[in-house]
This record gives sequence, C-alpha cells and structure tokens, in this order.
Amino acid sequence: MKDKQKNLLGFEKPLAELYEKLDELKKVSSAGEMDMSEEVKMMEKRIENMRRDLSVKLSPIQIVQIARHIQRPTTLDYVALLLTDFIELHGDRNFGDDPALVTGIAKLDGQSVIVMGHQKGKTTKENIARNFGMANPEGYRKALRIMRIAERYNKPIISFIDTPGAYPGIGAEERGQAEAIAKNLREMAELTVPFISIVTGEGGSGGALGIGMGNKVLMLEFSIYSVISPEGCASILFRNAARANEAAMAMKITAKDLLELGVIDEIIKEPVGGAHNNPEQAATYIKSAIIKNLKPLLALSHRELIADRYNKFRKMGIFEEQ
Amino acid sequence: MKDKQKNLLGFEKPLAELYEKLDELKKVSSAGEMDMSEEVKMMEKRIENMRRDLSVKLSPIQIVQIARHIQRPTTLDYVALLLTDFIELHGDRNFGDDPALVTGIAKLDGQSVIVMGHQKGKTTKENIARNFGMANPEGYRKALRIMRIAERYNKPIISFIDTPGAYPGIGAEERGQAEAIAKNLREMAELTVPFISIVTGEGGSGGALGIGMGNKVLMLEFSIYSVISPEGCASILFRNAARANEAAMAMKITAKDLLELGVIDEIIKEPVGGAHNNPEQAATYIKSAIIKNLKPLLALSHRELIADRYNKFRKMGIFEEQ
Amino acid sequence: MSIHNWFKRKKAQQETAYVRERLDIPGNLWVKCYKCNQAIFTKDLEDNLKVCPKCSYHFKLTAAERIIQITDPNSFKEINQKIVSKDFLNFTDSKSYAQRIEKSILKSNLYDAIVTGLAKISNLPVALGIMDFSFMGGSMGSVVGEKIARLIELALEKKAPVIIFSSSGGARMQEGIMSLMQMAKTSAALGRLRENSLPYISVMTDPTTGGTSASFAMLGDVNMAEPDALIGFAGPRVIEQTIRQKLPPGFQRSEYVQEHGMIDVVCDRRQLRENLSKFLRWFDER
Amino acid sequence: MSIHNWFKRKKAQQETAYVRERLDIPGNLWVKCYKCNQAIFTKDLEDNLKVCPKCSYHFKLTAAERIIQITDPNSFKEINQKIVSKDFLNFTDSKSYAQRIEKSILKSNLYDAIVTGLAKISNLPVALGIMDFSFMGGSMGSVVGEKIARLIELALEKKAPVIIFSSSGGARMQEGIMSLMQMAKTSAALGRLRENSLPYISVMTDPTTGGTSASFAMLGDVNMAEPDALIGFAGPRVIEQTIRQKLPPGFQRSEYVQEHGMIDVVCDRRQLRENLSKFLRWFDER
Ligand SMILES: [Zn+2]
Ligand SMILES: [Zn+2]
Repeated sequence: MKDKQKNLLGFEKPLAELYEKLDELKKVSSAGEMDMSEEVKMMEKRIENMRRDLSVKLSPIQIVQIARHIQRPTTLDYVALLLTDFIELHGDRNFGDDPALVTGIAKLDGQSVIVMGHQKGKTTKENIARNFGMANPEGYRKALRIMRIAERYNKPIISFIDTPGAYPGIGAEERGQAEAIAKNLREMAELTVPFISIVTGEGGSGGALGIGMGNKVLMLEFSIYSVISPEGCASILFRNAARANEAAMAMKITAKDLLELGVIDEIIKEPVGGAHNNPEQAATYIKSAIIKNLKPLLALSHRELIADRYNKFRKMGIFEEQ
Repeated sequence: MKDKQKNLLGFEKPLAELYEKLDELKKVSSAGEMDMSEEVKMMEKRIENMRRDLSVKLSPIQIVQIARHIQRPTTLDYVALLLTDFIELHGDRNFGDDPALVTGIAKLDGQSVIVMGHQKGKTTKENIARNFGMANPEGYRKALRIMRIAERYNKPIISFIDTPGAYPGIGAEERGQAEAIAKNLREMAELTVPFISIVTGEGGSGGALGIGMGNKVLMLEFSIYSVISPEGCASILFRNAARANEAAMAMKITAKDLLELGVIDEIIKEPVGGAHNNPEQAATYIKSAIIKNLKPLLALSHRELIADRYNKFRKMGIFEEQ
Repeated sequence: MSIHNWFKRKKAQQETAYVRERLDIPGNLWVKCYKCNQAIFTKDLEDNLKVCPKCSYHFKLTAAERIIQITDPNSFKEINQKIVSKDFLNFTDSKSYAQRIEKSILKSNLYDAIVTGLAKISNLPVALGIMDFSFMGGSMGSVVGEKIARLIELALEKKAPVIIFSSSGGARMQEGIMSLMQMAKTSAALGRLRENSLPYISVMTDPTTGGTSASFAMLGDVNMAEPDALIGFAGPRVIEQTIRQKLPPGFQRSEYVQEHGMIDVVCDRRQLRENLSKFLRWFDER
Repeated sequence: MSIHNWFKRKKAQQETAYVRERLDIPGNLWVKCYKCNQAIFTKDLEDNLKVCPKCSYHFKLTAAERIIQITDPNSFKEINQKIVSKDFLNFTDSKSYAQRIEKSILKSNLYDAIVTGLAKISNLPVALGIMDFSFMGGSMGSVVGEKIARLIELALEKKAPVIIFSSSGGARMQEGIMSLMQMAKTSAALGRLRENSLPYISVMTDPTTGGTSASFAMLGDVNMAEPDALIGFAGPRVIEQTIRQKLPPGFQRSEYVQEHGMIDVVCDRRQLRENLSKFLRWFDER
C-alpha cells in the first residue's frame, strides 16, 4: 500500500487523503484498541471506487502518465507472471546485446513461444542500464534474429511494446537505426508464424512498430501508441512542448481511439487504477487475451498467416479518391 | 620496364644485369648512332627466357614472394581488365563499409555477374586505406549481402581471393570476425547460383575461405593458399619465423600442391615472371578460365548447384578408417 | 473549397503534375547557390540538372523535374494521381489539416507528396515513385503510403522493377498513428516484391529522415543517394537535444552514411540516369 | 607403431573412450585451483562437476567427463569412433605428425579430438559431438571435420537436434590446407541441417578459437558458452602483436563476447544440463 501511495500521479491526489485515513484505521485496528476491520474494508472500497471514477474520466495526457508510470510492469515482469521456462537469448550476432530490448524462448500454457519486448527499469539506475527502454539498432536486429528462430521452428511470437521510441543517438544513427527498423517491418510482414503484439505501456513510434507488426495488435487499457510523443508533437506543431495535452488529444493515442481507428484489434482491461496497482491481475488479463487471440491463428497455414498480416496493414490508411 | 626492374624480387636479381644492358642498347639505338633493334629484340628474348627459367624452379617461398608482390594486380585491376559495366556496391547495412573487400555488379562477356574480392593497395598509403587487404567482419557481411542479391536475381558470383588473412584486431573480434566468416561458409554452401572463386594472390586462411567456397576454385600459377602464413606456421611449430621456407614447403601451399591434393580445380597460367609483368595477359587467362568453368555451371539447376558445392567440400579430408 | 470542388476546378487546368517544364527556383535570371553563395545564371543551373556548376550543390527537384531528368521522353504515365489526403482526425494546430492539404495542393500543383507511375529508363520499364518535398515537406501520410503500396503491387503485376526517389522529413503528424502505419504498409509491399525477386532501387535525396528512412527508403536491393543529402532516423536537432553534445562533421550526410554501411552508391545527379540504366540492365539481362 | 597395429593392441584395452569415470586432474587428494589458487579436495571438485567450489573456475573436462555430466545414464552410443588422422603431408616439425598422432591417441585414450554419438538428454534424443582439448589442443583436422559432418548427416536422417561442445585452438596445421577445408565442410553440413529446420545448439568451452570458432562453433541457433572461456577468432597474442597495444580486460572471454552480441547464454556448468533440457523441450514440443 505504501508503494501505491508514494507513486500516486498528480490527478490521483484525492486518493492520498483516503490512503492516509486507511493507514490510520489500520494502525488503530492493529494496536488492538478496537475492531476497525469493517471500517478498513469500507475505506478500501471507497479507494477502489474513487480509482474507478478517476479511470473513467481520464484525459489522454493522464493516460500518458499511467502508461509511463515508473511502477508500471515491464516486459520481464509479464514474462515472469504469465510465461514459464523462460530463457533469455542475447545478442544480434553482429555488434552487441541491447538491454533495452529483451528476447527469449518460453512456454505459454505448454505452448513453446518466442517472446520479446522493450525493457524499462523501475529505478533510475535500472533505467540507465536499460536506456529507458529505447532500443538501439542491435536491439531490433536481435529481435529479427529471434523472430527467424521462431519461424524456423514454427513457434508463435509474442511481443510486448513499451518504449518512448527508438534511441536517437549518434551510435544508433551510425549503426543504422532506420535500416534496422525498416528491415524488421519488411521481415515481420513475411513471417510464417502467428504473431501477437501487445502495447503494454508507451508505444513510441517506429521504435514500437519495429517489433509490433502482429497478426493481432492488442493494447492495455491505459497504454498509448503514437507516431510521436505528445511533447514532441506539441513542440513541433504548437511550438510549445507544454501543450502536450492538446497534442495528446489531437493525435488520438489512447487504446479507445486506436480501436475506433481500426489500428488495434482489442483492448485488454487493466486493474483499477492501472496495471501497476495489481501486476498479477494485469498479467492474467493479458494471458487470457493472448490465448484467445492465438488460438485461431494457430489454425492458419503459413501462407494464410502472411496474407492475414499483409491485408491487415495493407488496409490501413484513410484518404479520398476520385 | 623501369617498374619491372625496380620491383625485382631477391631471386630475380640475375635479371637486373640484363635489364641494364637492355637499357643501354635502347639508349644507343634511340640516340640514332646505330640500329640496335635486332640486339634489343635478342636481349628481350634473353630476359624472357631467364624469367621462364627462374619460374620453373621456383621454391614455395619464392612463389610466396611473387604472390605478395607489391605490383601484383589486385581485384579492382582484374575487374577493370576483364569485366565491364562495373558498379561498386558498398556497405554491410549494419555497421560499415570495408575497403579491404570490394563488391559490385558487373558484366562478363554480356553475362550479369556479382563480383567480389579482397583489395590490397600498391603503395603504403593505399595499403593503409585498404588495411593491406585484411577484411573486418563488415567486409564478410557485405560480401554475404551481395551474394544474396546474386541469389535473388539468379546471377553467378565470381570472387577474387587475395588476403594475408582476416584482420586480427580488437574491433574485428568485438564485431564477430569468427561469426561473420562462419556464417558466410554456411551460406555459401547453400547458394543457388554458380559460384567461381579464384585465388589471385595470397589465400590467407579463414579470411580467404570466407569468400572462397566456389563450385570451382581456381588458382593463379604463382598464388598461394594456406591455413596459416608460412611465417606464422614457422613461429608456432618451429618457434622461429625465419624458418618460413621450411614451413612453406611442409604445408603444401602452392597451386601445384593444392591441385594434387584435390583442393583446387584448376591452375590458371600466369605471364612469364608473374601476373605483375603483364596484367592484361593475366586478365585474359583468368577471363578464359572463368568463362570455361562457368559454362557447365550455368546449365545446372539450383538444387544441382547446391549439391555440387556440398559434395565438393564434403569430400575434402584425408584420414584412415577401420 | 472542398476537395471535390477543387477537383472540378483543377480539371480545367492540367491533368498531370509532370508536364511542368520550368524549374522551380526563386528569382529570375540569377540565383544564389545555397552552399557556395555564388551567383549562377538560372539557365546554366537548369542545364546542369539543378546542380551548382561551381560547387556541385544539388538543389532540390520537384517530382516533375525529376521525371524529366530520369525517364525516357514522354514515357511516364502517372497512376493513382487523384488520391487526396483527408483530415480524418480533425487535426488543428495553427491551421487545420484540411486547410493545409488544400493550400499544399494549390501551391505545389500536386495532389500529395508523391507522384507514381510507369515509365521507361533507357527503354527498360520501371515502376517509379518520386516524392516531392514541396508538398508538406514530403511527409508520409495515408496517401503516400497507399500510392507506394499500389505502385509496388502494380510492379508485381507487370513484373517491373521499382525505383523510388525519397525526399521526406518523415511521417505526417496530422494523421497521427495512421501515418506510422504507412511504414508497415509500404515495407510489407516491398517484402512481397522481394519474395517475388523483383528489383527495388531506392534513391535517397535531401532529406530522407524519420518514418520514410525507417521504411521503404532504406530497403533497396540497392540503396543510392545524391551527394550530401541528409539521411537518418532521428533529426539532428532531436539527437543534439538527447545527447547534449555537438554532432560530428558530416554526420547523417550521404557520404557519412555510406561509410557506415547503409548506402551502396552515392551518385552525382549528373551520373544518376546512367547508373540507374546500368542497374536496370544488370537486373534485366541474364 | 603403425596406426593399424595400434588399433589391434587398442582393441584389447577398451572399446570406448566414454567409459572412463575418473576425472583427469593432476594430483591425488588435493588440487590447486588455477584461478583462486586455493586447495580443493579432489572429491569435492568432482562432485561439483569440476567447477571450483570457491571461485567457480571451470576446469577443462575430457569428452568422457562431459558425456557423463550431460547425457542420461548409459544413453550415449558412440559413432564413427575409429577414424584416425593420417600424416598425408609427411609433416615434420620437432616431431613428425605421425608420431604426434600416435602419442596423442595413447595419452588421451581417444582416437582424435572429438567424440561423436547419439544420446539422450532428459529423455530427448540428440546427436552429440564433444571436443577434447587434451587431444592435440582440440585442433580440427580431417578427422574432426569428418566426424562432425557425419554426425550432422546422421542427425538429418534421425531428425534429431545437434549439440556440439567445442574446445579447440583451431585448425590442425599439420594437415595444411586440408584442415582449413574442414571449416567449409562442417559449416556446409550445418547449412543442410538448418535448411531442414533441425535445431543446433553450440556450447563453447575454454578455449574456442581460430577455425573452430570461425565455423561450426559460432553457428548455433543458440550459442551457449561456459563462463570465462576464451572465445575468438585470432589468438590474443596474435592480436597484441598486430595492434601493438594491450587488450582490454575481459577481452575475448564469454561474458565480453556475449556483450558484443555473439553468445545467447553464458551458462555455469552446474546449470548446463537443465538449460539444454529446456531448449530441447522448447524445440521438440509444439
Ligand atoms: Zn554552389
Ligand atoms: Zn578457484
């Protein structure tokens, strides 16, 4: 509870008071002065209700804050919670091993799968080690190498997307960030195996899409997916990064918006207040969603899988034609 | 002539005197004092005869010297002399462009081909720029990328081999010199197009083999092909690099030896004294050899080409079995 | 004026963008080179394919100019000309996207940031796409993505090689996520082309960055670039802000990118047609 | 003594190399760790899979020891045991190659630097190759190449995954160019395996360098390595001589090589069997 209280976002401040009261009630109760268990329960209910109320009317920029929450479960959290027999595979066999993008083999309910995802940290130190989840070209090339293993051995692929974007650094440019992402897009389109992508936090532009061309693309309720960060968009188009709220609204970056646009296939529910309030619960929801979506794909032939993915992305675009 | 004279190898010193006399005869002749054209012709004949005599009884280490001759024609020399419509293709689409290994498209008598080869320099400056023909991993990866273009568009591949070896540097190790060569070996074995490799100078170990798994492997008369340099072998096995002569003899590294061992398919004749004495002539010999060897390969199916190459290398090895 | 009305009025003007012959350079008789600052007689510049005769600076070309420079005379037949962008997000910054589209169409004499069609180069057929930076900075939205995908699908049908000239700052933000999806769409189409062993030559011109470089522009069997073009994923300003240090000289320029392994041929515009012909012949003949 | 005579005498001794149970460590009751210099009770070291209980230094294993550690009891069936090297170049340095071969066979209780066979790990069938550094430094000549090629061809026939433990200084110079050709031969065989979607796990142990690393050892679907093993193409001394500067700390060691992208899993010997089982199950099951 302490953790949740500490990590309240700005707009969640009304909760702070309730949490404080809850603490008091618990203290009294545990001191044995009187039985407050009913009151504790009621207060917990009130907190949950307020959280629910807050969730319902979240603005896009508030959802951005949840999507970026420092305690938000990461790829390796979900791997541990919803998969078994995981072994991480390292390296692109070219240049390096990118800690910002993890890959490996695992089992999902007995099914051998390939899993990959951007990896953020939960502390500054971890985040520095993970480059804040911003992959370098070697991360995308590792992912491609591992996707080809999946293909060679006919195993489905699951990708978790959670990145502010591909890293914009000198080395990244020199080693071909654009080339690495572009090649992944082309190769993902041609994969002969079922592929499910899940945006779990920040779906940051090409860096997200670089492992995101699933036959099904799912999104957690409070995640975002965008061609540019709201701040970036605001600073370019509105010449003022502080107008990120407007940009977030204008660009349609929430799961709900993207489902309406037909860019994603399904929204995965989150626990009240966001996945970080109950990672286990969130993992359960994700696992069910994967299993449900994977099943029909497993029945498709290699050709059908490629055609399915091609048609999915081929359709995307809105324009007028005379 | 001056050049040839300047670049005489140690064992060619007897030629120096003849060249001097030739120069004198020419001087007298051109001064118009008397007509020495007959004498000039005779002297040229003597020189050629002596060169021929020297060639016949060359020791392995003398052949090593010719193979490494600073004036020996390089890959780009042969490209210019025996191919047309060459466009160099750069880069491995990963990390860099290796000037020590050049690749490109070209035409051979109207046939579209892919060409590649190690590239040495003819001056110290050029050699530094070309890293003395010692490729880094990105060189081998560029070669692989280009071989795949050949395969995609069904064009034959010609590789020119002339390297002391793959570069043994820190960066080369870090970027996976071993991996790059190993992957090339595996992928060359699976190529669906005709592939001819020609050792034109130094065939230095894995660095040579890394682009050398042709359906046919040819060698210029005074080139060498070896698992380790004679100096390296001597310093390890004889603990004395100066005993390179012995090592060169013991390891069987000349074209003649390798033909006997069944490791190469054909020896390409060189002009008297070595290819550097007449690069145009050498190129003509090479061109004929390529055309002759390519013809039957062009009639083979993809499967047959793979099988042909597999069987060729599968057979290599000498052992006893009970 | 709605797009539909605009179409009607437009019809009266001229059918295709590529008939324009005038080079699009400000000034009349003389122009000042952006790089060497010298004055050049406009006629000389045009005769020199809009390459500065003094310092070889490559001025940007319109799609129409490029078509004239590269294709066999009168061989270019435009396809899918009248696909027009739509402001489906009702996106407004200082202006609405709808207004921007209309203004760009009128100003550029184009329908969007790419012109596609079939043409011949040295008598060999090609499916040709040419981006035009003058239309909203060559940004890629649904129309650019759709036209590229259709071009590639037509090439598959006709068994023609594909050449795309890119000149683009990246994705078109006013279309939000949909602009990102064009990266997937165009790359997937190129995947299909590749599976069918049809050649693709990408020619990157100044600038080729963002979502354009991170999709179709980098995926050539052969990647070509004009000299000194800005080519990269992130823009130089974004990188400087991120790493808080100066960028090395030549960073993200064609020659630098070539040294780092991403570009096969950096090619002066004056040799471009010849080199494209050589490549096409190489692919085409046995 | 000719190889043939030797075979006869050998026959009287024992049929297979892998029946040896004693770990091959000098000294009797106590051994000194090469790394931490501490004295270890031999029994403790053996119980700990020849990993120093104090500093986790991994002592080299013989092929026989590795087989016992990795495979299901009595599951290993050796194949192609009696292929023996031949001094076909009449190669003589301080000794003739013929003498070296004979001496190595007698000393190592092996026929050459690799043992190959079929086995089970966690009840799953594998085609297994295990190099032994004690035979001429694990160098690869015709016999090593041939046995690996045959192992892979058998795996193709049996549809079994392949696991090869490498421990080798590289090519066997005494066989000249023929040792180089083994790189081509083994890699080609792995190409065929891959085309048929049969898994290959490479386990690199100390040392894996030269022609061995530049062929089959680097080509795993999964590349594993024991901790702190020397893994590289050129030997550290050659590199130092070439570049005339000191090598960075940890250079060419498993962990360093992993950071540079070439190794999937650096695995302590005590977890090796379990991880191999996990991989085999993952490949084997749907
Ligand atoms: Zn100028
Ligand atoms: Zn120890």
